[in-house]
Amino acid sequence: MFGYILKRLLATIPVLLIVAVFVFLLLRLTPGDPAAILAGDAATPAQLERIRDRLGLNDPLLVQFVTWFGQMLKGDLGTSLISNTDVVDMVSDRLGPTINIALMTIVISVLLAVPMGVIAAWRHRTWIDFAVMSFSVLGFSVPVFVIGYILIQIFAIELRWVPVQGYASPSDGIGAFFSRAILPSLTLATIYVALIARMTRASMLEVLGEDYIRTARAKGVRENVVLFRHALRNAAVPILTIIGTGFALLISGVVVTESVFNIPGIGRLTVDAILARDYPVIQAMILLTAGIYVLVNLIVDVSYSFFDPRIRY
Amino acid sequence: MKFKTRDLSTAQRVLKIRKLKVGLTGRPDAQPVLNEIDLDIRAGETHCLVGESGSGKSVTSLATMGLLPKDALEVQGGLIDLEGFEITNATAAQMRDLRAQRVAMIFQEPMTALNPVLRVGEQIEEVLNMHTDLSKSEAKARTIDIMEQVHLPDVQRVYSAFPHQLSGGQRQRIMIAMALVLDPDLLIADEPTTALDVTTQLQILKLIEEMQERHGTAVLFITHDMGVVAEIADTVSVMQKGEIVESAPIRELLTNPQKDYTRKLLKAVPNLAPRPARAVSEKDAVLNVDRLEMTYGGGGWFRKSEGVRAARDVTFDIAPGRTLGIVGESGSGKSTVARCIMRLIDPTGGEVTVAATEISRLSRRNLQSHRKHLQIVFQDPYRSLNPRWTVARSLCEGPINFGTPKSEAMERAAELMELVDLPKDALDRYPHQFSGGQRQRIAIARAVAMKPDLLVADEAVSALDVSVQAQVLDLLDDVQDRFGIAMLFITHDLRVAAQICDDVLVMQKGQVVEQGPAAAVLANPRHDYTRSLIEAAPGRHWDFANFRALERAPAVEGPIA
Amino acid sequence: QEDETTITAVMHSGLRVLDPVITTAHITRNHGYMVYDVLTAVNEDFEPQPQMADWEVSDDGLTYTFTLRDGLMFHDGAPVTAADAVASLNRWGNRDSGGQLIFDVTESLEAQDEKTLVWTLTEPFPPLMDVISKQSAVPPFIMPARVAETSPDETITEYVGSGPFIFNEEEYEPGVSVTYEKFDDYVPREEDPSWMAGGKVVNVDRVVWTTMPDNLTAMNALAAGEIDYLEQVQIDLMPILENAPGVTVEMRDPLGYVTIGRPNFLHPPFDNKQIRQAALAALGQEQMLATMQGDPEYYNVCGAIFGCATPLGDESGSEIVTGGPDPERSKELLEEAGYDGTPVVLMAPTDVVSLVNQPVVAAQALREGGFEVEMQSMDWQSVVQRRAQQAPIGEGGWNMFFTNWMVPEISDPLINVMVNGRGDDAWFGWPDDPEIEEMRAAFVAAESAEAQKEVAVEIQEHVMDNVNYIMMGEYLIPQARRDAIQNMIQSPVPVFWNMTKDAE
Amino acid sequence: MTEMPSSRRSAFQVLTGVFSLPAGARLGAGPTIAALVLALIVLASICAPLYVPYDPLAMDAMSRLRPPSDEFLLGTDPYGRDIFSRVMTGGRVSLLIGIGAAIVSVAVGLVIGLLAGFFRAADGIIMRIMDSLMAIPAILLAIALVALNGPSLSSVIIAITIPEVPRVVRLVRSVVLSAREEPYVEAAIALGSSMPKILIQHLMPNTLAPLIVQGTYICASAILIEAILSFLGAGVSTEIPTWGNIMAEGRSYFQIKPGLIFWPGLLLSLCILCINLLGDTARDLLDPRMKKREG
Ligand SMILES: Nc1ncnc2c1ncn2[C@@H]1O[C@H](COP(=O)(O)OP(=O)(O)OP(=O)(O)O)[C@@H](O)[C@H]1O
Ligand SMILES: Nc1ncnc2c1ncn2[C@@H]1O[C@H](COP(=O)(O)OP(=O)(O)OP(=O)(O)O)[C@@H](O)[C@H]1O
Ligand SMILES: [Mg+2]
Ligand SMILES: [Mg+2]
Ligand code: NI
Repeated sequence: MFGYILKRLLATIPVLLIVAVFVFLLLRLTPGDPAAILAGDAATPAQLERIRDRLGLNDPLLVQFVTWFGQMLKGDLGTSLISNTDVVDMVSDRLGPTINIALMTIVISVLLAVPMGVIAAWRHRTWIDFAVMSFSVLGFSVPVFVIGYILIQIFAIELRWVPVQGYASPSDGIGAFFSRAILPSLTLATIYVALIARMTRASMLEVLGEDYIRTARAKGVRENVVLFRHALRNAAVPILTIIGTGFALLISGVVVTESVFNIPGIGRLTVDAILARDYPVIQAMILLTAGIYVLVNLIVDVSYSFFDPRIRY
Repeated sequence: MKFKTRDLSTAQRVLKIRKLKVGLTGRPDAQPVLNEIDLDIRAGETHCLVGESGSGKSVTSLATMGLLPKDALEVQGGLIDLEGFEITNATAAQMRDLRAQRVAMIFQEPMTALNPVLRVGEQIEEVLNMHTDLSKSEAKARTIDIMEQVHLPDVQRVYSAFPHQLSGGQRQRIMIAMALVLDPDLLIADEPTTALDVTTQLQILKLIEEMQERHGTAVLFITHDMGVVAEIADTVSVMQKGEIVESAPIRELLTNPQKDYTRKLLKAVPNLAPRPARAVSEKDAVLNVDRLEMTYGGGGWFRKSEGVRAARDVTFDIAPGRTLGIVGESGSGKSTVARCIMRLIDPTGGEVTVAATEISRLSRRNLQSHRKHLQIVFQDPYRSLNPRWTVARSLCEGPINFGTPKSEAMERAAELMELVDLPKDALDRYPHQFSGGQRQRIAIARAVAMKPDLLVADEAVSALDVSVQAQVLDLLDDVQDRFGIAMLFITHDLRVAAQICDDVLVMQKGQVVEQGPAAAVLANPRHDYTRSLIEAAPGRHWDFANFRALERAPAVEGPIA
Repeated sequence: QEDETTITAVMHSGLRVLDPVITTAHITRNHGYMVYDVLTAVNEDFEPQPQMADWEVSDDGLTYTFTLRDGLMFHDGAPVTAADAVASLNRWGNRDSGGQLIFDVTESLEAQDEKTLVWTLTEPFPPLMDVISKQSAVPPFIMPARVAETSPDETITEYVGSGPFIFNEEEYEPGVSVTYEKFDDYVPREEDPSWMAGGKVVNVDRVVWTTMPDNLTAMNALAAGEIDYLEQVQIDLMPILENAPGVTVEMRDPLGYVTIGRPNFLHPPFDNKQIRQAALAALGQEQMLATMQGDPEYYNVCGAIFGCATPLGDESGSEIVTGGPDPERSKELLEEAGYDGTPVVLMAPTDVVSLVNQPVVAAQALREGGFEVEMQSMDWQSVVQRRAQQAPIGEGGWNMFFTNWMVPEISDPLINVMVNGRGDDAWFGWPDDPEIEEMRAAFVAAESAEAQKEVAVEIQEHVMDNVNYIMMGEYLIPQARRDAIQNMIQSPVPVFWNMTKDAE
Repeated sequence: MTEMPSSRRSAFQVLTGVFSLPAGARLGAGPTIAALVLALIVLASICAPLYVPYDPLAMDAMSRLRPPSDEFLLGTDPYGRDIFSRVMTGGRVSLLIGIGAAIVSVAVGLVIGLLAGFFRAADGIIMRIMDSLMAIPAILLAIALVALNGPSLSSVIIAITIPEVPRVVRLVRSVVLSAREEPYVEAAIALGSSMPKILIQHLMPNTLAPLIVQGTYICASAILIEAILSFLGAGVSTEIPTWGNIMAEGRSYFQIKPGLIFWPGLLLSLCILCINLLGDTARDLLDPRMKKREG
């Protein structure tokens, strides 16, 4: 197990390395000039040139890469070209909201989606099944921002149950946190719920056809025990997998949701950084999200063995 | 051969099935799956249900358990009376109460019938939790007790093991423990030993018998192995196409079957007396295997693993027109040898010479032209044909690879269809439109289309039921006669080996323990392992095809180990 | 703590750069006015007024003497000295285009004592006070000397000013939110506030600026009372606020903004004056402004390149664009010029809300006027980079882009970068226009307001004829606030002094 | 992440079933209706220029944000353009993006996946690269790529395609890895079929059914990603109406003019629903084993 985790962690190194090189090159090939953003509309070309020099943007690409990479190995991700703040500080400030919302989303999604999928599979080919799956398709076919607006309209504007926007960290009070995090989480959850519910259903359908389910029934086990104790645990691996890979989807959704609900998270940070060509921030962000993605999937893989004792690493 | 001859007519009747009709859900007009069957089982009785595949044996058992798949099958008439309780119109809750307490079931596949993610102890205990008020510790004690009763070793450890950590036989013991923990009146066993090798099968059969005696349980035992039937049954019902065609005490049925179908079924059972060997060929051997070695795995990233030595020092040869059988229990390395010879895997040592060419070390490309000399037929008829290809395309693939023009290949394919006794129009159909036996014929035709010198048949008939098995064996025999092909026949069924092989090679744990003419090996096994294999074969003293005991019983007489 | 008043304001953009000298970004300038103070500032009549300092000009117009008023103090408690002001002006002069002109004629700039600062010129520079009092582009904010010594090409890293608010570095999140606290030791002037001049009396304890990337969310947040103030209201969305109780929508800034199109003088087709004139004819202000703003109350058809309500504003020669669009005239002009169908590459930013509409409308209007148009969408950063490319079209060049200015930023020929005609040294588009350079020189030399105005009208006519840029009209952006917020000052720069907040 | 544990592999196979509708919905008229609706939308989009009353780009500052009327069937947008004309025309590009992205990613992923699945030597490197691509969040990659190439149709398609490719590769590879253990593949080896032949004739068809499902999913998500890209200002040029950028442009008008989001959204949802439904049906038709089950 430990060896496996070690091996997997080692395997992330080339992955992140490729990501790093890829992102670095991609960014430098992208048109845009952080110096111009910094200086504003009325700067003259000579002024821009001087600023670029100061920022080290005129160095040869290889030099820039080596410098950045060397610093990164020392844990220094540089400073933002635009706001001149330390990237590590900047990112760590913004990580909290995103992670909290993402976690809440995952919890909500799993709590909603898994029972939905289980019931749909259990009532296979009935209207319940049809309703659950139609909802899933709908969850897939409405853009995130539309869902966000609709939720705001209903729960924040009409019913006034929760604030329209903003973020409060759990340390500001659980109530404040929940009232602000619930709508963004629900928004994000729609796609995720759709994804997980469908996967749960598919996986459960397969498992419910297995012999051991018949065995359980032959033992006179109650139906809910059959579903949740016997079937669900066996269906867990594909569900976990989709939770892991779906995480990428979540990251896309986060970018939009953070805009709609005005949450100071890393999604907006990244988009802002890309639009401003704030290279150190973009590089840090993409490495971070890639790292998180890899880590989440590692956790998912390791958790397989918790659900399925046959899987041993 | 000793049959059970107990008189059970005074015992209490546990199960009474009358005019039971089961059909496809919502389609009462369609051909019923079970057509008005009657069945009686009394306490302490072992009733065997035999019949070809698809005849409705499992459906009968599921109907009795109230476990018919609702969206596919439904009871359309008749009654199932379990000690006075009418099952066909019981509610779900009533049915749940009944199960495990009054009627329990063991399934065929011990691999899949246990939940892989729960500890086996828990799975047994669950039954107690569901149906009794025992406290946690009482339940555990009871579980340990029943596990000991089924002779599981090291019960404390096994209690908290997961199914995959147990052997097939151990798993089946767990299943039996689970079924019997509440002392049900009726135990249904649906082919509980089919997936096990002979030695384990014997142990399980004895265990069921022991438990039955201890608890006075009635047993409905489903199987298609007449040997098993002969060994354990008090009474037998023969099923065909959803009907019970004949029902009789065991001796009566085996010595004096009344119905044609029963006779046909019995005639198809090969017996353990070896066939007369074919004339020894004068020609040079087609296949020479010399000190073949195969070790799986080994290596690894962080620590070197030992690897599985699946074949060690295997040496034999086969002459044209002769059949060599490899027998041995599961995991003994039979398939490994076959796959090495076919170069589907690369042997780690030794030599394989086919048609005078040493192929064990040829590169894949150089190997290509030698492929036509050797062909293989696999066990699983459902997976050995590409489901997306028409039969014609599958049959032509090989010849076209070796330059035969398409039209010629098609003609040849048509001839082959005749050879394997399938209609010509079958060429345009897809595999799923055929039964297992038919598919196996197609697979044989495909191999024969290459005009190979050597045909490897890896458990080619193991998945088929007796009557179909007999037909396919006949076909192989026929093909071999006609083309003079050498055959390597792998099986774990000694009856089959006896029927088709000239020579037999017995493998155990990757090693050849005994090797020689079939008559010699099967009649006079010298190695203990061979002997135990033969002795474990159920019903080995009975000559089913001739409705009498074997005149010359194979192997030494003596108590069954 | 209970009684602390906090104002939560949603600004037009996130604050990312904290150095108001290195950048011309409006949000950073606004930040500058919170944290820093200026020596002098214009009032609503564009007249320079004393702020930190009084000044005297020698009769020959060559020596300016500034005297700092009493009680000025930096947030770290140190007094503001003339040396600080000198260092700050030097750094500013390096960055600001107007400042550069002054430094071109500066003999010396020295601190005579703690409070007195003397600026000596080599030749008279009549608009000097206008330039250092200007409220936009880069105003000369006064920082401690140690901060002002930072290279003008590098951003400062210490944010100590002497303005009415203290910047709270702890709570600053670049691009998201910034918090200011009342500077208790700030001594406001006695006069009433007027634009950036007069007494800056702070009546609240904290001001928090945030950004909301989504307009609709900001509107809803204001309507729900979650924020106090919204700097810019999207006109089309005003109905949402109109129905909301407790919200007032009003004009903050009577001058507003202009939107302009800039042709590239280096490459066909706009290297041809007649074709530029054709473009002028093809475009119509009314159409453009109506699309951008919707409600005529919030835009002004205005042909004055220095803005209609400014002292130098004049609309001579602008009928062609204020009246348009006139596709027929455009086609005629194209015909005369022998336009060969060279497509106009129009850069269209997709991510800056206030600049999205213009290229779309312009593309359609130019097409109707007989042009071939190739509209290329890109993010604003790509526009920013590409507009600096002098290369031909095929190699990454361009023909036209649009941008917006605040009216004070274009209100005279020294500030307005688009009337610079120095070829490669000019602003993007690079017109080589010696005539306009002469006029600008004449403007600097003009001694009286009348003389200046005369030159300005000349420039106006020249620009309309030569089409240095295309004035597309003025527009206004309303602000919205909770009714609890009162006594806000009318100003092009949103300021947070003087305002009060009632309990709601 | 080198070797998928076998149960992980099966997860991928189950994945292919994820996007299936309940079998009940598959039966009967479902697919026919779906096909009809989709055909109608596609046809209406392709033929849009023939029947829409206005040029979708023609703007009129004087008739902005009009409510639906006889003159403007669904009203006008903030530029005074006819929403009906724009929505109908917008379908062309949206569908093109969806179908384009699906075809390109499936084609590229198929080739790479087959190679990775069959040539163990290349597998490690290929999968490492794929892992990397998968680890970069799709939407960020898309924004960067669009910024790089400008928001043209092709760059949007490429941007959407790149992150999808690794998913397709994984899917194909897992199918190939399990299919190559099938006895019929071994039989083909025994029959002397060459590797490329086995790859293309035996293994590739196995990937078809899951790929169709995956393809329809990509198609749907591409249309949505385009909408999100437009929302972030990195979508297709504003001059080319698509459902995505119509919705994105209309997003702040959500409370004032819901039609700007509702109509394109409705067509989009309908399309995605139909595409999913048809994908499932196609898969069932393609898989002879399914026929067996249904008798
Ligand atoms: N779920 C089902 N749906 C439809 N038909 C079924 C179903 N299960 C079984 N049948 C049909 O019922 C008949 C009897 O099947 P059953 O499984 O009882 O055969 P069996 O005698 O147990 O065969 P085997 O020896 O292969 O296990 C077969 O023709 C089969 O096609
Ligand atoms: N690919 C493989 N990798 C590692 N070990 C293997 C592999 N295939 C088989 N083995 C091991 O090699 C041994 C021999 O297996 P083989 O399949 O040859 O047995 P067999 O005699 O054919 O058994 P069966 O009767 O069950 O088919 C077993 O212990 C098995 O676990
Ligand atoms: Mg059966
Ligand atoms: Mg085998
Ligand atoms: Ni991997």
